[in-house]
Parts: sequence; C-alpha cells; structure tokens
Amino acid sequence: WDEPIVFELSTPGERGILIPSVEPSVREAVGDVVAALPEGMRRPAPPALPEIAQMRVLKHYLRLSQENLGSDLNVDIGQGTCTIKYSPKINDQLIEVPQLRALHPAQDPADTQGALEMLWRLERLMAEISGMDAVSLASPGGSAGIWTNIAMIRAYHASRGEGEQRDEVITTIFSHPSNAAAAKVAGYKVITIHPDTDGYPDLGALKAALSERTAAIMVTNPEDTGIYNPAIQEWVEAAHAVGALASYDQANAAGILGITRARDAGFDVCQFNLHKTFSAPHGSGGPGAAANAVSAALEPFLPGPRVERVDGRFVVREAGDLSIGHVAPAHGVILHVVRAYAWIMALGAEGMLAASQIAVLNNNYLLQRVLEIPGASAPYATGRRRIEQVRYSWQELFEQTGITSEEIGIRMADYGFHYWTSHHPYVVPQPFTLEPTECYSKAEIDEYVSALAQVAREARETPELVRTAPHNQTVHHTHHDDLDDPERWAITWRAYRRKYFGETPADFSAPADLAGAAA
Amino acid sequence: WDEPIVFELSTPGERGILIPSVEPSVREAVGDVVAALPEGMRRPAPPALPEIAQMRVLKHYLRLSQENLGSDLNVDIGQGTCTIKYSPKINDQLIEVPQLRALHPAQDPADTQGALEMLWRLERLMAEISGMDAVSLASPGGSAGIWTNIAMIRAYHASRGEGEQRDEVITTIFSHPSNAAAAKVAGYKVITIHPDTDGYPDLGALKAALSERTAAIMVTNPEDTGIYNPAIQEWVEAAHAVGALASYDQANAAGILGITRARDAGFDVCQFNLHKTFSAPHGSGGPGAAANAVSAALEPFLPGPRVERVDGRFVVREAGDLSIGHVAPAHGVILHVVRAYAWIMALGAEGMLAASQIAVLNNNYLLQRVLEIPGASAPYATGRRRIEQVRYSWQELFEQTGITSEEIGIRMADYGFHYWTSHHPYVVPQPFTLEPTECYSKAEIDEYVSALAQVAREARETPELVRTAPHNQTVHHTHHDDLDDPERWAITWRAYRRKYFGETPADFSAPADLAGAAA
Amino acid sequence: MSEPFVHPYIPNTAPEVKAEMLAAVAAASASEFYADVPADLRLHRPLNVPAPLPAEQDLARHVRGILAQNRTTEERLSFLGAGTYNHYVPAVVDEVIRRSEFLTAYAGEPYEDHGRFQALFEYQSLMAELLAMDVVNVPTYDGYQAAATGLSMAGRLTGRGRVLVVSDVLPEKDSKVRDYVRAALEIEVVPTVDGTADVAALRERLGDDVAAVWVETPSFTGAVETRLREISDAAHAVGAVVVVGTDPIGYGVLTPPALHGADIVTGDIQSLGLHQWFGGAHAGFIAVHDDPRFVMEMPSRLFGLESTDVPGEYGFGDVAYDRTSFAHREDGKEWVGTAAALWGIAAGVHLSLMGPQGMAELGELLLARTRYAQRELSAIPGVALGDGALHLREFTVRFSSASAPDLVAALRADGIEPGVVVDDSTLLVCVTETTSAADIDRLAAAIAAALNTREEQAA
Amino acid sequence: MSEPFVHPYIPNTAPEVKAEMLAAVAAASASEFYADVPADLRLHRPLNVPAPLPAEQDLARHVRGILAQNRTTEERLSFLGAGTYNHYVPAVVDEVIRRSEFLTAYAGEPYEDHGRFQALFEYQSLMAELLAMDVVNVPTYDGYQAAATGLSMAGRLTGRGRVLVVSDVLPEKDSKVRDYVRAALEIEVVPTVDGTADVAALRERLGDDVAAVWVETPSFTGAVETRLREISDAAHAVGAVVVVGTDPIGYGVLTPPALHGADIVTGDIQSLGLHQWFGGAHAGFIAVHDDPRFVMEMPSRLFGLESTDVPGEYGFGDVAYDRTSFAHREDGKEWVGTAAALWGIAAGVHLSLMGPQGMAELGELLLARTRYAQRELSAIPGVALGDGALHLREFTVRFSSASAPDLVAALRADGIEPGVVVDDSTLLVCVTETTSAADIDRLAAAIAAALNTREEQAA
Repeated sequence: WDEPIVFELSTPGERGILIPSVEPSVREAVGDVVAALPEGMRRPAPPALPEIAQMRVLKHYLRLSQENLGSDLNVDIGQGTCTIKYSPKINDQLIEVPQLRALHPAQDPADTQGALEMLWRLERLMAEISGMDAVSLASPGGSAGIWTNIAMIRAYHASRGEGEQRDEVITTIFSHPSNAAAAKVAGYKVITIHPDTDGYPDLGALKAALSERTAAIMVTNPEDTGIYNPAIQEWVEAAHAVGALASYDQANAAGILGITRARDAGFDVCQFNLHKTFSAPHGSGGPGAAANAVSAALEPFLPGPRVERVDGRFVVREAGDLSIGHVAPAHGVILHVVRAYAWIMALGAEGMLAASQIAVLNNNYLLQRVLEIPGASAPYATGRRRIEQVRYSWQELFEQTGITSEEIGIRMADYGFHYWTSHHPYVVPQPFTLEPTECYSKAEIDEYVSALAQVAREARETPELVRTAPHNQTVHHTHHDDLDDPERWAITWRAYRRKYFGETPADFSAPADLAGAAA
Repeated sequence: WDEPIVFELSTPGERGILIPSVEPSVREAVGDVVAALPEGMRRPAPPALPEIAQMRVLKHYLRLSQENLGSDLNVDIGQGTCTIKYSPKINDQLIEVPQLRALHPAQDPADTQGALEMLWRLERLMAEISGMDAVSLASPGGSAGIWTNIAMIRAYHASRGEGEQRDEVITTIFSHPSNAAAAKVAGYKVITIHPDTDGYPDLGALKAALSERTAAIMVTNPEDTGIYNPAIQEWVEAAHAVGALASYDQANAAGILGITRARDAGFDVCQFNLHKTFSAPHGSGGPGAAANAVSAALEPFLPGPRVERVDGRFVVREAGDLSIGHVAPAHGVILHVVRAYAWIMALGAEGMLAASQIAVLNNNYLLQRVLEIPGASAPYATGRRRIEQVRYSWQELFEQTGITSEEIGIRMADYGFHYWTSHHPYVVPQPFTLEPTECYSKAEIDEYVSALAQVAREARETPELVRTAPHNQTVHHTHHDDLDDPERWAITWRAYRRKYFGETPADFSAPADLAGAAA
Repeated sequence: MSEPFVHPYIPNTAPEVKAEMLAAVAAASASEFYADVPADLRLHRPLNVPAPLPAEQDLARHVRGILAQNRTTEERLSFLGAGTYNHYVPAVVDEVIRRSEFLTAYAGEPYEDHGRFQALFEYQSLMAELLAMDVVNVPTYDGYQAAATGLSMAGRLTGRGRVLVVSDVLPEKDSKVRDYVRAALEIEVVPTVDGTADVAALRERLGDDVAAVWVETPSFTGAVETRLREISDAAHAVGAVVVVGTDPIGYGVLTPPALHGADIVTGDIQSLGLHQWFGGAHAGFIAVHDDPRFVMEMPSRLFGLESTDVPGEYGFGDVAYDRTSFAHREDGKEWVGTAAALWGIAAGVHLSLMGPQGMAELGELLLARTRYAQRELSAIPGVALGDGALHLREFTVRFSSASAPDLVAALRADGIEPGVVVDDSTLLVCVTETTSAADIDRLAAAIAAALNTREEQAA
Repeated sequence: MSEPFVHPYIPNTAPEVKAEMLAAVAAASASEFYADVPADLRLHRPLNVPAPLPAEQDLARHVRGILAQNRTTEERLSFLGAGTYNHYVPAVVDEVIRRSEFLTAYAGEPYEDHGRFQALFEYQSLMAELLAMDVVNVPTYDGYQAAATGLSMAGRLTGRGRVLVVSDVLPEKDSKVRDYVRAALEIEVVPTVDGTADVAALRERLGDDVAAVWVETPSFTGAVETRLREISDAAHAVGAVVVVGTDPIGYGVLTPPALHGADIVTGDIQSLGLHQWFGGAHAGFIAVHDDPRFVMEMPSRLFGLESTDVPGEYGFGDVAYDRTSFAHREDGKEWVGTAAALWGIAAGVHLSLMGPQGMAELGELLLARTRYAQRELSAIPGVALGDGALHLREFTVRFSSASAPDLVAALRADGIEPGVVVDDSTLLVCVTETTSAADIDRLAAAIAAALNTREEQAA
C-alpha cells in the first residue's frame, strides 16, 4: 500500500460516524447551549480534523496495520530484552466481554466481584512466584512499576526519618535504564556499577559504593546480557548491611520462573512485567502492566486502592497513611491482569517451569548457532551458559566490512524479521540482542539464524546491498537528520504543513514569551 | 511471506490445543472405549494431520490472510455482479455475542425470542421492500434462494396437477446462470432468450417461447449488463397469460431499492441476496443468505420452519403439507439475518433510497470515465444510462494489442485492485464487469479508473509487461494446464504427494470398480 | 435528518461531491438514471419501514436489546444435538475467520487472493487426511446439500434412478434431500434393525437399477454403522455407488468410511470449529477418490495446487472449471454459487490445531462420555436405551411411562435442555466435550427426580 | 499430564526436538543452563499454585465463570464518571486495535513497522488539531502521569519550585501528582470559588518563584474554567508556565486551552474511543507549542515525519531521541517505557471517524444533556447544584437533608448508579451521549422518590 496521511483522505461533508441528536425535550428545556456559552468559550472554528466516510477510515487503518509486523506475524526473536512471547488468543477473547469492558471502578463492589476476585487471585499467584508477602497490580507499565518501587523505598526511608540522609541509589549498567531514570525523578543521585572483566556485576565496586547515604540498590537480574549474577545474595546482604533496601527489576524473569525467587535472595521489593514475562501483548508499545511484590515490611507502602478478601467476598480498601497513594487510575490495567492470570492458569507450576527451561534452552541453542556466524560474538562470560537472552556484537564484522549493526537490522527487515537496534546502554560495540523466549520452535530459530547469516554474508560480499537497505519495505531509506533539527522536525501534520508549506492554521497560537522563565 | 503448505510445518509431538482428559469416574465406569470398539472400527493409524504448536498455526493463517484482498482492504469495484458493499463493522460486533453464538435451534422458544424476533422483523422488512406478502430467510445462499424459488414453483404446479405438463423454464442469457442451472436440477428443460440488438431482453422471443409447457420465467433485472428491462411488466403478464409463474432473481437489486418492487411488476416470487444487496460480508465465498419473498398464492409453498407472532410472542411452526420442506438446517443463516436487519435499520427508507441512487450515480460516473479509456467500450444500449453495473469490453484493445481482458485483470492486481474475470456467459467479447456500489467515494473510483487506464496504456506500450504479470504478487504466473488433466491435478496435499512424489499414504484406498456403473 | 442526507456508509452523499459527479455525467438528479424503469412501476412513496437509527450507538442499543432476550447454552445445561452441536471452538479459529481479509474477500483471482486459495486448498487437504480420501470440495451449503448432491452424482454416474437408504436419517435432512433429488431419483427406505442397517434386507432389494446405497453414520440417533464393508461390497457387486452422510468428528479414532468401501463421503463440518449459531453456521463436504468419473460430477469448486514460473513455488487454481454452472449454465453439474467457504477455512484452522493426537483424544472422549451417559441414564428406572448399537455423541432413550415432551418441560424449569424430542416416548440426547461427567450426572439426577415426581403424582 | 509435558504455547516441549536441541548444545538437561544460580537460591519444589487448566475450554470456562459475577453498566443505569467515562466506542475503533498487527507489535523500526509509526504520528496530528497545538507526544500512561510530567517540565524549564493549583483536582490524581513531583516541586492550593479559579487570589500568590499555574478544566467537578486567558496572562507576566489538565472531549465546541494561553496541555484520552475497562484503559497526552524549549523537556517518544530516498514519500522516526532515558538513562528527561501506544491508535481512529462535525455535535450533546440533568436534578426539593459554573459532562449536587451514601445505596437497589460520592452530602453525577434524556428523567424520578421515602420515614 502507498497509503496517504489520514488528513489527505478528507472530502468535505463526508461523515465517519453519526452522533445521536439532542432530544427535542432537552433542546426545549435548555435552548441552544452552544450559542449560550460565555464569551470566548465557543471555539471560533471547528478543529481541522479530516472528513472521511467510515469504510475509508477502516481501510486506512487496516492498511497501516498490514504495514506492521506484530509478534503474531513474524519470528520476533530480534527484540531482545522485550520478551516477545505468544499472547494466547483465548486470553484476548476472555477479556473482550462486557463483564470487563463495560465495568466502572466506582460501581457497587457487589457488581464487580469478578474483577476484584481476578485482582486478588493474581496478587496471590504473584506472591508465590516471587516469594513475597504482598502484591499490587496498580502500576500501568514496567517502568511505572520501577517507579512504584522507588516511590515505596523513598516513603519507607522517610517514615523512618532517613529520607534526607539516604539520597543515593545504586544500579548496574546492564540493568534497565528506567531504574536509574526513576531513581533520578524520585530525587536520588544515581551511582552506576559496571561489570567486572567477565561481565558479571562487580561486587567489590558495589561494596565500595554502598554507604549510609544509600537508599537502595535497584538491579535487573539476569541483566540484559543474559548473565545471572551469581553473587546476588551477597549484593542484597551488602545493601542491607548499610540499611539500604534491595529492589529487583524482574523484567528479565522469563527464564527463572519456578527456578529462583526474589524473596529467597533477600530482596525487599520487585516488579514483574505482565506484558513480557506473563504473555500480555505489547500493544505497539503499551498498555503494559507491572506486578509490584514486597516483603511484609514494605506492605504498608503499597499503592492503593487495595483489594481484600473478607468472608469470601472481595472488598476495596483505600490504602493507609504510609501508602504512596494512587499511582494510576483505579486498580491498574485489568485487561493484562486477566490475561496474565489466564496464562498462569493454562500452565501451572509445571508449565511455568517448562516455559523457563525451554526459553533458556532456546537461548543457548541460539547462542551456539549465532556464534557460528563469522563476525558475530557474545562478549563477556565466554563459554558460559546464558539465561534467557544474549547481547551479541557485530564488532568483528564491522571492522572487516564497515557495516554497522543498525544496517544489518534494516536489511533483516527485508527478510521479514524484526531486529531491535535500541540496546541501551551502548557499552557493547555494534550490539544486537536476541531473546528467543519459549515460544519459538527450533525451525523458527533456525530460520532466523539463517537470515542473520545471510545478511552477514551480504555484508562481506555485497555491502552496498546492505548499506542501501531497505529494498523490500513499505518505505525506503529515511533521512533521520530531519528529526533532530527543531527547524525541520515535524511532530504533527499541522506542524509539517506550516514548516514546509507555510500553511499557518487558523487556530495557531505562538508559544508564550516566558521572559522570566529562563532565569 | 513465502508461507509453506500447512503440512510442511509439522514437527512430531507438537500440540496446537489440548483436549480435556476423560474423567477418572468416566474411565472407571466405561473402561477403554477405544480398545472396545468392534472389529475394524478402530482407525488403524491416526490421520496424517500436521502437528504444530498454537502460535505457529495462528501465524500461518494470519500470513495467508495477509496474502488476500478483502473488500475492507481494497477498492472492490472490479468484482462486477458481486455487489461488494461495505459490511459495517458494528454489524459484525452485534452478531459476535453469546446470545447468538451459543444458541441452539431446539432450545425452548422462550429462550430464543430474540433470535425469532430478528427473523420475524427482517421478514416483514423484506416483504415491504419487495412488495410481497410472505418471506422465508431459510435459504443459505443466493443460488440456494434461486433453487428455493424453482422448488416452490414446481410444488405449486404439482399441487394444481400441472406438474407433468409444465416442464420448461425460460430465462435470459444475462440472467445469473444459477437460474438456468437450478431449473435444470429441478427437472426442467431450460430455454434461454438472447437480447435484442440494443441489448434489451427480447419480448418477442419470450412470447414465442411461452406455452402451456412453461412452468416459469426466471429472470434477473437489471441484468448483469446493468440494463433494466423496461418491458418487465409485459414479460410477467405474458408469462401469466400462459399460466406460468414469474420468478425474479433480485441479485442485482442494489440500484433499485425503494425505486421499484418485484410485486408491483407482477412477480410471484423473488429472492434477494443478503450478502450482496444488504451488506453482509462475502466470507471468501460464503456463507451467503437469501430472502425468498412470495405472493400470498405461493406462501403455502415456502420452506419451513416458519416463525409467527402470536400475542406478542414468537412461535415456531413446522410448514404445512404444501411446503417444499426444509431447504437447510434450522432457520437459515442467522448471522446474515442480523447483519441485514442492522444495515436496513441504520439506513431506513431514505437511506436505502440514497444507497440505490448513489450506487447508480457512481456507476454512471464510472461508465463515463471508463469510456474515456481508448480501447474500452460498453456494448449494448449505447448512450443510455445504466443501473448499478456495466459489462464492458476490451475487444478493441485486444484487436489492437493482442492483450486479453484476463491479462489486464492479472496486471490490475499488481496495482492492488481486484478484477474478476468470470463473466458468465462469455457473450460479450473480452469482457470486464465493474460495479462501484454506493460504498466508494469519487476519489476511489477515480483511483481505480486511473489504474485501468494505466494498464490499457501498458498494453499498447509495453505489452510484454502485461502479458507476464503478475510482477508484484505473492506468487508468479501459474500454469493452469496442471488443473484440467486428471493425471496432474492435485486437489489435496495427499494427492499431490502421491502423484508427484509417489508417496502413497497408509490409509489410501483405490476407487471402487463400479463395473456396472458405466452401463 | 432534515439537512442533506449524509450517511457514513455512503461517501458520495456528501453534497459537494455528489453535485460534482452529477455535473460530470450531465444529470440533473439521480432519477435520470432510471429512465428505463416505467413510471407506473416506480414506488412513489418512501418504503414503509421503521424510523432508522443512523447513530451507531442507537443501532447497537436497539439490536442488543432484542438479542438480550435470548438465553444461551452457556446459561442452560444443554444436551441438544440433532444436527447442530455444541463443540468447543478454539479462540484461534475465531480469530482467523474474523480477519477482514478473509471475512470480506470474495471472488478474487489466485494471484491477489493467494491466501484464500491456499487456505481452502489446505482445508481440502486436511479433511482428506481425516477422511482418507484424495478429493474434497470447497464447502457447499451444509451436510443436507452435500448428501443430496452426493446422491445426485451417483444418479448421473450410474444413469440409474433408485436409491436405497439403510440408516435413520435426520427428518429435516431427509426432507431436503428428497425434494432436491426428486426429478432424478426415488428414495426407498430399508428400515434399520436395532439402530443400524439391515444388511440382509438391503441385499434383497439391491439390483442393477440401484444408483446408490445411502448410509448415515453416525445416524440420526447417533448410531455408528459397523457393517459398512458388507454394505459396500453388496452395492459394488451390482454397480451401485455407496454414498455416506457423516460427521467427521470421530475419525481420530474411528475408521473412516472410505476404508470400508464408501465411494462418496458427504457430511457437515459444523462440529469442526463452528459455534452453534442457532443452527445457522453449517457447511457441507463431499469427498471422493481421485477418479475423474467422480471428480467430474462434482458441482463445487475444487482448488488445486499448480506450478508457477518460479521452480518450487506453489500456485493455486480451479480444477476442471468446465464442470461448473459458471462455465456452462444448465449444462454444468448442478450449480455453484456463494456457499460456505469461510466455514471451510474455520475447519482447516481447527484441524491444524487439533492434529492427529487432538482428534484421537477428542474421539475417545466423545465415545467415553456417550457410553457413560448411556449407562447413567439407562440405570434410571423407567428409562431404556433406544437400541443396542455403538453410539457416538448421540443416542436415544425411551421412557416406559413418561411423556418425552412433559419431561423436557419439567427439566427446562431446572435450566436443563435434556435433548430433542423424537416422539412421545423418545428423547435424543447429545453429549460433547463441553458436557462434563458432572453435567451428565446432573442430567441423570434431574431425569430421575422428574420421573419420581411423576410417579408420585400418579400414585 | 503424567506423560512428557507438552504444551501448545511451548513448541519445543515436543520431546524429540527438545532432545535434539539439548544434544546440539551438549547439555544433559535444562538445569545445566542455571549454573550461575546458586543452589541455595533455587526453589527445590514446585510453585504452590492451583492445578492448571491446560485444555483451553477448561480455562475459558473457569475464567468466564469468575467474570460472570460482574454486572455491567449495560445492565445498570450508570451516572459514574470521576475520571473513567462511559462514552460510546465505534466498532471500527475496536476492530483496528484488536488487529494482531497492532496488538502484538512492539518496538519495531520505522521500516518494518511503518504502519505503527504512521498511525501514532496521525494520532499526534489529530490530537494537535483538536487541541490547536503543534506538538503532541506518543501517549504516556494516563492523565495523572501527563499532568505530573507537565508540571515537572515546567519545573525544569523555569528552575523554580512552586506550583499553584487553582482548580478542584480529582483526589486520586492529586495523590499521584503530588508524590511524583515531590522531589522537585511544592504544590499549593488556591481554593476555587463557585467551582472555578479564584483569579484574584491567584494574582496575589504569584511571584517569580512560581514554576507553574496548574488548571484543571473540566475540573474534578466538571466545571469548565472560563477565565483561563486571565490566568495565563497573570502567570506569564511572572514567567510561570500554564499547565492545563483536561479532557479533550469538548473541544469540538469549546475553545481549546492553547487559544487562551496555556503552555502545556495535558489530559487523558479514555473518552476518545476507549471502553471503561474497570478504569484500566487510560492514556495520557502532553501537548506543547513547537518550541524546542518545551519539546526538549518531554520524556515520551515523539514520532516525526521525514523524507526518504524517494521524493514525496513519507518516512517516520523518533524526534530528538537524545532527550530520552533510553539514550541517557538518568540524564534523560524522566523516563520512557512501555506506556499506552495502542490507546493512542484507538483515539486516532476515533477522531478520524468523528471528524469536525462529529466532535462538534458530540460537544453540543454533552453540554445540552449536562445542563438538562442539572435542571432536572436541581428541580427536586432538597437537591441543589454544587456551584454555578459552566459544566461539561459532570456536576455535583448537594442534598440538604439526605446522606449521599444512603441515597446511592437506595438507588442501587433500583439498578441505578447515581454518581460518585464526594462527601456525605455531595454526589458527582456524570452524563454522556450514552445517557439519554429518558435515562436522566429516570434518575431524577428515582432520586425524588428516594428522598420522599426518606422524608416519610423521618416523619
């Protein structure tokens, strides 16, 4: 498809959908409410939205959808760190019912027992999976869950009068950047530990960094390299020894469910991503959802509202005074709560263990196959097994051919494969991160590796072919330099028309001159 | 995608879905029921179905779906005679509810009042739209509806003792072939009237063919040429004059809703296609559904069961002795009944009229634009308006370039457009039939015509490009001669493997030697 | 609606563009296009239909309000079968067939609709494995039509006019088939004995004027025909064709009819991935051996695999298109039209998910639960099994002293649909994988209680 | 499950292929891969979770059984709002966002995920027209987060630490915002007068240490701020940023905040095409002018249009990626992560369907029904409006002698959810296009009846 921008489809007078008319009885009672608006409150001209009949709107978005690769369509091994699992279709069917869709959080709890029971059940499952005492499902995303972690940690120290004193958070460079970023937003100074020469988190460096100023360590484990920190318990103990809390980002838990648990290593708080580890779909980038699990000591700090079971019925309670309050509307992303619950119930203990073990088997099989490709390497922990993913490097291939990892990724798309090029932080040179999860068959993994090997071969034999990719996509090579120049970036259609064609919309208003603001 | 045949995806031991186990209490009570099967009743080896995990099955079929052009995706003007309308998404949502999906026809009618009311309401609407007295929605397709028409006609004459005498049915060459074919199945000799030199149905020829042997005339109007028979009333009167019935195939009613009605022209019986005129989706070729509408005289012959309204409740009655009986399971295709009802209710009288008028406006606009393309013509009724479609001809272009209509159609697909090449009967040379319906905007019609003009230009300038199309599709030029040779046709994967690779399946059995059968 | 009528479904109701198009074709108004429709045939008033609901939310509320009167088989405990079965439909099946690309496709060519052709070819191929036959059609309307066409094929093949039916046939199906074949075939009933064919009686009535022997297995009462091989041998000996009507649900464990000599195997695929839909979602299959005599008699489309310009690539197309009414009107084989392709895709997805092990386990589960239900119900005093045959999914019970309609009424009051009434003393009971042992126990208890109450009232 | 564990979600549980892969990597069993996990951290028992339901039909029955306890707002007459609104969602919106291609996509690049980039760019663009601003982000979690980030942006921009809030804020939102900005900003309340801002009091408290003035319109009580221009002028005069929290539903007829001087406009798009989902489907927007000072403070992704190698072709990509935490961890602007992109696509489809006329008609309908409901309810003796402000969709009523919780309990018994309790005598009532005049009449009658009953009981 060569599908225009939606505004280009507009024909004056077309309607996409009709709205009920104001009832005559209402009209008679209230008159012309628009004309009666106070001075200046009536919009001078209608918004310049496009006018398009229904079928064409549908067609537009269906065509756009076809210009997209969901995990239902491709072999999504290339989105390492993202844990792209199969999102079972039955789970989508289970949520698409009026009993969830047409439910309001302020309804009589007698009418929402099913939803409340779902929340309660998943909390209990997550407590068992993490080994923790209490769980909240309120956080509407993985990073949001990390924020909830640090907000609780901050409230905990504040409740003990140590809020001022403890102003540092320690993380590792291969932990997800949101750990560092959320701690910063919470007001903390962030200290980042780099790995030792083997790629393992450096316990010595941690101990050197810990002090009575440390509020918490916030770490991902296994890290985005797929390496599990064998000294994780020592890390937690060291943190505890200085009065700090230990926060566990379980974004990479897909290989360790039923193998090892956060609480067993001593952690005080952790969060799981329901949209990764527990199979809820990624929705083009959200909604996501996190489960925050905490020890009994941190339970009073969990966000509200809380669901409790009393005499077999489920009741909603506002959280207590120590709580960090509300972190999102209502009870969190109920869609993902039901999906995650259904996924766990479809598998059970044996199934979750099998999922972890097969994810790890797939990953180590993939590791072996990738390392057979000339020019590819897996930095750190050479010769050791990995958990569920590996951060690889094309450095050798780059040195030999000048082809970058990003260029290889774009060429991979020509073969119908994803390959994510965001590998924060850019510590590994020419990185690529692959995570096969338990959901791909050997045949699909082999297919992916074959394409990767093919592109690596092309990098040597026909580098221009790789450099000028894509050749087989909806669009052609794009000019990214447009995007970093404020004079040229175009974040909306109206800005594009204004900047490139001088069309200033009638309702354009200039930014305020915040004269004092720069001061 | 280069998606394999589903059998090629099989890996031993994979499961796509699991089945509940036999309960221990059942097992204990009944033992091993499979082992206990009578001699020869246990299948010797499991069927050779593929073994594929769930996500891969899903991926397979999603990929196949993307290799398909639904009317939601393209500008479906090229499937003339098919009346490809917008099938409103709300109508799909309305049927996808347990209240229809999980309903059994033998349930207590008290539990199925909603479904019965839908049937009753649509019957009443169809009676008004056709002007007829009674309606059945039981026929599961358009041609099935034609069959129901002729079956009722046959029963009618039989009830009057004229079953033997009346053994002929008259149709026109531009009526849908199922009229002729169904009459043949019903035991009738079929007489086909060809148009006069202007392309209008030839009233003189009809009169010459009518006799006391005529059971019925069965005609489409407007015909597949988009020409409305201005003498239609005279046709009906002439049929009635010899004691024959008049059956109206309303497959092409999309341009005349609210304009003119079957009963007003004197017809005794007619059928509408719910999946064309009333917007129900075509489902890759079904299910369809027909509404059979009849005069009071034919009402006793309608198929059963019948829905009646008694004291505000809906009851189900078996049809009487004169009825042709059941033509399909239960009450017909309820999904399409609800969709058609919703479509009518969304439009109302004014909306259906507008739909007809715009369909006809679109068609005449399209006609004008197509005739501007050198090499295209619209045989018959030159210079006159058409109703909702036109059968065009590329004869002139073919004579000039040697490019056939079929080749043009294949090349059109390269531009993302459908173009149906089945134009039964092949009376118009190098035919193509376009039907824009009311659902396409002027912009889309223009887009389609531009592509058509472009391909016509290519036929002159770069004929080889057209002849070797497709260039831009999932597959390349296929070898149709495989398909007409019994030695080479491969109607199933197992037949393909057997014929081309000599793999005879374990459960293969040879056709019986029906020695006496040829006699 | 007093302003210019503009509707979301009809783009060119937008006044400006409509005027522009009228001008382009030099028409003053749309009525000009109807010059050929005589004035006295015109409807000079608006259609008399209810006021419309052009706002989608009003329409949705209205239709949902009507349908909300229905009570589903999820709200009732249902043992209803008789042609429409409550089998579980995997979510993936629904997901695939509701895709716009399949739902709204129609008659595209093998190039731009490659996916549809492949999906239906695969459906044919998967059914072929289940049935152990080499040719299966793109679905026709339903199992009724499939049987009617199967018999008609036999008539054309043999040039003969008699059909012997040796099984109990679902009455609605019998009605359809008889009227359909009326012009060419006469159907004679060879009454069943203890639920299945009376092979001796069949042998007596066979002759070289018999076009076909028609076998239903499972039959109307759910009885599985165990003597099909004998029937086939007898039929073939006089040159008659064996036409079977069946439900493919059991062939993960049961021997398919082809291996017992059936020539034309027909049936319905509603059991393979279609919801009940009030009986409105059926599709019929016709399977034959790869023998041109049979293939050339099939009216439906047959999608075949073919080679393309690229070696190793699969293309698809219509096999022997010249058979069809599209090609030859009344000289084609019966007719071909819009039938039930989408349901074929559904069944294909279903079989792809089930695989050999799924179909085997399902077959076993159905056999076991059927047997269990037979035992539980026949253990109730006053209840006996209708016959001693092998049953799959359905069976009849006879009440010695109670009326079947009364019993149904009594159980409906408890939220149970115990089965379909066959006659005053006989009930047709159906169990599937959705009716658990506990559900069957509940049925048995309710019947026992109802019969007891009846006895007490009588006493 | 006693046989080898094979699961449909995990292909390589198939025993043969699993063994083959283990052999390929020279591992005896999967446990070898966990060499780095110390033995004393291993869980040496199965997780203590309920027995699984691996058969899909059993799982479906179980989950549906739990959810069947819920009673929906289709079964109850609901006037509940307070942040989650019952607006009609067009079928096309649901159809688009449930497409596998959007539902299961994630972090693809602009080439293979061109459609996702375009759809979200279009969402940004459509919102921009509604809001009359040139920059809108890819959605953040919800309106709470959007306001919190908007205020944080103002703090960073100005380097100041005071925020003056001049509107009534939804308590849950206030809770979130305060905790989020705690490290950088102090929020001071300027109490409202008759439902909206006390501009005089604001002027008194403004100073050059004020980072932002925070306006909510419609406010917690549904009051529309009509003096935003004055507020903006006063704020700008001291170099403070005007941050608005809003719901975009009314901007088909109401003047958008940017035209009254707002600098950062934030809000929630649940009203634009998302179902209620028990409050679990929200997404937040942040809109600013195309001023790099503001743009560079935004934490979310911003998709921009760019040229490609083919003249006239549109490509897409991330604008100013270097702002983000992906690029710079704690040195980025707050953080970016999986938020609510799918809901942005939904809102884009919704606005594409609605067009200018749809949004205008909807705005008028909401204003009219709100006014109508205010009139009907305040006409009941003992019921008064909470304030005299202009309201959109929501408003409060005060009961002179009844308790709001008691009244709610009484109406629930009639199947009506009359509103959200604000305090013992105050109820927050919400009307939308799904609550018809007849529905409002029914509410008024029920409240009148309940109050009467109360009086009678008291008498």
